[in-house]
Amino acid sequence: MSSEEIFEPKIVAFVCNWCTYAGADLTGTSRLKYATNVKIVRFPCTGRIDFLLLLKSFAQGADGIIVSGCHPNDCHYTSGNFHARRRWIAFRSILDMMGVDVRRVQYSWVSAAEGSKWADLVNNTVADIRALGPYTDYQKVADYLEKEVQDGEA
Amino acid sequence: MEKLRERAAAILADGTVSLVIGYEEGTKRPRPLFCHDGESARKLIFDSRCFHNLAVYLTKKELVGNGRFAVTATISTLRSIMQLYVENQLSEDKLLILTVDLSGTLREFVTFDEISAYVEQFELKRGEREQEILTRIEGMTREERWKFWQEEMSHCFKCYACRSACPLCYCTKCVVEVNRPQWINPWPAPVANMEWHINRAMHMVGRCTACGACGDACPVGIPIDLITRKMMEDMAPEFGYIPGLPVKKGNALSTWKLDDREQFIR
Amino acid sequence: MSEKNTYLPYLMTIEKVIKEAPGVKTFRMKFQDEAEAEVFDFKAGQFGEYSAFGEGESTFCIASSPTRKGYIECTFRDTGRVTSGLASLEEGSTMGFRGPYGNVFPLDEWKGKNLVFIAGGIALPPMRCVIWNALDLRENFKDITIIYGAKTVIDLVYKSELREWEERPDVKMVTTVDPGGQTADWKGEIGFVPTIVEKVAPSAKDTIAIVCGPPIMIKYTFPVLEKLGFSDDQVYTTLENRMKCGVGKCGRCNVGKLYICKDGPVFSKEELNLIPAEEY
Amino acid sequence: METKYISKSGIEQWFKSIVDSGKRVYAPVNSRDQIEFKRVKNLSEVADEYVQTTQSIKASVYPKAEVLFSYEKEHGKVHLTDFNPDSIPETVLWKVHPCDAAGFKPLSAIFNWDSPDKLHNAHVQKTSVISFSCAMADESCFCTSVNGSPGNLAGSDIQLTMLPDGGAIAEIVTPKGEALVALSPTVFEADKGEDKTKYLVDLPARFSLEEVNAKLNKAFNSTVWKEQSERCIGCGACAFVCPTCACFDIQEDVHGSTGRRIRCWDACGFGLCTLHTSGHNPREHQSQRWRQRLLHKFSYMPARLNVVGCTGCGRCSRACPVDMNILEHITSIAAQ
Repeated sequence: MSSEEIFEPKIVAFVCNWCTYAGADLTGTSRLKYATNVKIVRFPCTGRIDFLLLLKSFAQGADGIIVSGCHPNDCHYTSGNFHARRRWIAFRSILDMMGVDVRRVQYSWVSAAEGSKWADLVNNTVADIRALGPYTDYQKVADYLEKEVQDGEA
Repeated sequence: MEKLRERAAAILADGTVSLVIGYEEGTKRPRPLFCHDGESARKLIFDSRCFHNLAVYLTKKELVGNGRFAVTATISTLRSIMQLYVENQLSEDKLLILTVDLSGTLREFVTFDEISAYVEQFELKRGEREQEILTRIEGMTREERWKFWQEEMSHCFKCYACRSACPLCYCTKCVVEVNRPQWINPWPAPVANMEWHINRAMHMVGRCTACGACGDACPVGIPIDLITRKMMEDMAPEFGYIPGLPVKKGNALSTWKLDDREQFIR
Repeated sequence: MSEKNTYLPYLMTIEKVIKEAPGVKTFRMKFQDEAEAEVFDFKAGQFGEYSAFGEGESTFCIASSPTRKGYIECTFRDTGRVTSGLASLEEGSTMGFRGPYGNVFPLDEWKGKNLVFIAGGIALPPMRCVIWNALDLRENFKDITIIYGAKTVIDLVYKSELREWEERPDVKMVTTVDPGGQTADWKGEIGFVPTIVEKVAPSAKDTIAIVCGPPIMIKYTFPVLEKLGFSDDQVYTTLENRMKCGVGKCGRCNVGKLYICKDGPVFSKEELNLIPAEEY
Repeated sequence: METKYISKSGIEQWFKSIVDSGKRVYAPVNSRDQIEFKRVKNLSEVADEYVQTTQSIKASVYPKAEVLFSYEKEHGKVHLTDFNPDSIPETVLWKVHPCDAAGFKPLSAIFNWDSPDKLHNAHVQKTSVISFSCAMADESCFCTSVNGSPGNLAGSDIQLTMLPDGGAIAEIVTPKGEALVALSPTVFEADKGEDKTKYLVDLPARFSLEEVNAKLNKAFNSTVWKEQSERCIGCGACAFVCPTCACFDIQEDVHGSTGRRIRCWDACGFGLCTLHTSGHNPREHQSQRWRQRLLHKFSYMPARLNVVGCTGCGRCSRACPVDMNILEHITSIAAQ
């Protein structure tokens, strides 16, 4: 990559089926343009989005992650998003303690009616992550085994 | 101490309990002891050197059987016992607590309310070691913290002593033992180690009572107890309670509040 | 250094997939490398490590007879990560095989004797290898009896072969299902294997019994055989503990001083008496 | 075997010549309040004045995790890439204790039982061992009870015994050792006739191996296993710090259509080790697993491999979170 080239971050979005996925769909049908850096993974509910999936994304090369679901009180399953919110609070604290860059995980509520919010969320996140640059810390250690064998690190 | 031994021998003799779990002199420092009779109860000791969290044995059916058992408990052990009670892992009719308070008096607890009232008097504070290392970590930049933990984690060989020593890691099948899908690679490698320790901390949210047993157990000296302790300290203001302190049914992650903090959500 | 890497599997092509029972499949596989096929040889009773690339390795007996050259077969139930990985493979795809490992049934020593095979459920496959081996050398043995039981009719494996054995005049074939497992048109026996053994087993005189099945079946069949007069050196079984390497190194199939993978999997009851029963 | 004298400055010069030869040198280093083997470039990095490293040196010939082979899947076909022994670099282990060096024999016995283990053998072939005899011991040490001693030469290519003048007696045991001497031959002077045993720690034997073996052969059904193991919490610390424990697991590392088969450390103390898919577990209770650990080392290995599975390094006793002390347990069995 030459220095003039713009860094295109890889972003994985974990979204709930009922609100944000439908919202992202609306963005498309409304013909709103937004950054193409995002790969969407659909889940039944934000309550189902396991924190390990986020870690796996970083290990496999994601520079940023979006996690988004229904607004409070709008959960299809009544309280999945409330449970998820609590988990994120704790998860952020642990990631921060371990030195994982919490700025690279963007949480949001995007409803099925908020097509433009989804476009803004993606565009803003891409801009933020672009400013932060590639996230190499995590990937670097992800495929350590071969290196370890060669170095014979005991 | 003599009173403790006598009492232990007495409750074993009269059939109140079939087992007393306590401490004996070990080869280097005190270690856990299982007394099945008055004879072995004579070996019991209880002093400030006794650090093992004996609550770890209380959920092991093959050890405690179906009868009633007693445990000589430190404050840390009592906090874990309270949390195990909150999680419906212990019941009053199976358990008898023996402890020696600061004045050297033998105390006995039968109900969880009694334990709760007693434990409440003790503030959960960082010790010297925890304060020193945590202050150092808190003073680091994010990059430095990442480096610090990478160095520490490079020593982890996944003996799972942290898991085995933790009274609250009582699952019969741990997530690392699940292989469909294989969430966390079972061999020791930097990312797999990191994922394991983050995972352990996540599963301890609202449950860890900061007893430090995991850190004590780690044979390669990783201060893993500080990950969960820091998380516990951070979460106390968020969720409004500290695990193992005054009885509150329910766990932080199995409940929620409408006004949980969400300024980080866009 | 040209030393062979023990852990490197042979590449095999799955030639044929047979659905035996719910969740149970038989694979017939062929060596992709003809030179390897040329030198490959095994004997009845041996086992192998079968790879589903992407999932891992699993241990099963070789279910085909060494007298049938050019291919090997294995039969397995889809229960864990590797077996479900294998089960998803189709004809023509590639899998891995390491082996043959372990000891063998002493067919030569059994010459001139009666044989009674007693198997339960998914334990017929390890037995099928030695059954076919004996049938292909039929003149070496006197009476051959096969007693095979499963929970229900649908759980019986090798259904066409069961029929074939039934129709052979030189084989006494008894099939049974657990009470409640029969269908309306079931013509075989109804009852647990040990009970049926007591009812139909031949005299112990000059007879070798080969037993294989779940631990509970073995536990109740051994006393029946004893009662029928079988001495410990007349009874054989094949064991399977959890294994990873198959070659006596990984440590997990160690029972007493023996290793199932090296000293077994075939044991006479006489040999079994030397190792602690609680650990297999 | 040849015995030589090497002076303090000679040791420094020799060490430098080994590092300069391009071989990787691993030595005990004091870091994070623990003594661990790490790659070193300078003699000044090497730790002094300690009894034992936390971990043994077995990872040098039996890595915590290593790739047995790798594969690539394409259109239903699979391509295998075998382990390449040439990928293992030449390694010198500096300042290994005799109890660690003695561990290579039981390890190799396990890995080469009946069929050779290409990976392990490749590591062994590329590794040279410079041991230092022991002038210090603690209450967990018992090498003298298991056919070892503070000056045991088994497994060493060269052994140094440090002298008060900062120099050392150098015993050159194997051709590999001679090759290391050849890197700096002039620093090895004629033997001064010093008595090596004067500089070794005195460590009386604590039990008789034959007696323990005889007792263990009859102890399978003893109640001692349950009594000893009640406090065992079932972690793998003892097995992982042990210089001879070799139980391993084989696992799969998959990335899309490519993958690697990996061998990694396992421990008989883990319940999962022997668990069948059906749910049946031959070693269901911790007491059975503890029994397996001791019987395997002191009864099964001597019977099957003609070598004891313990070198008396005492690491398991030091590492155990609940003070499962192997010396205490073995002596109590011997005394029964």
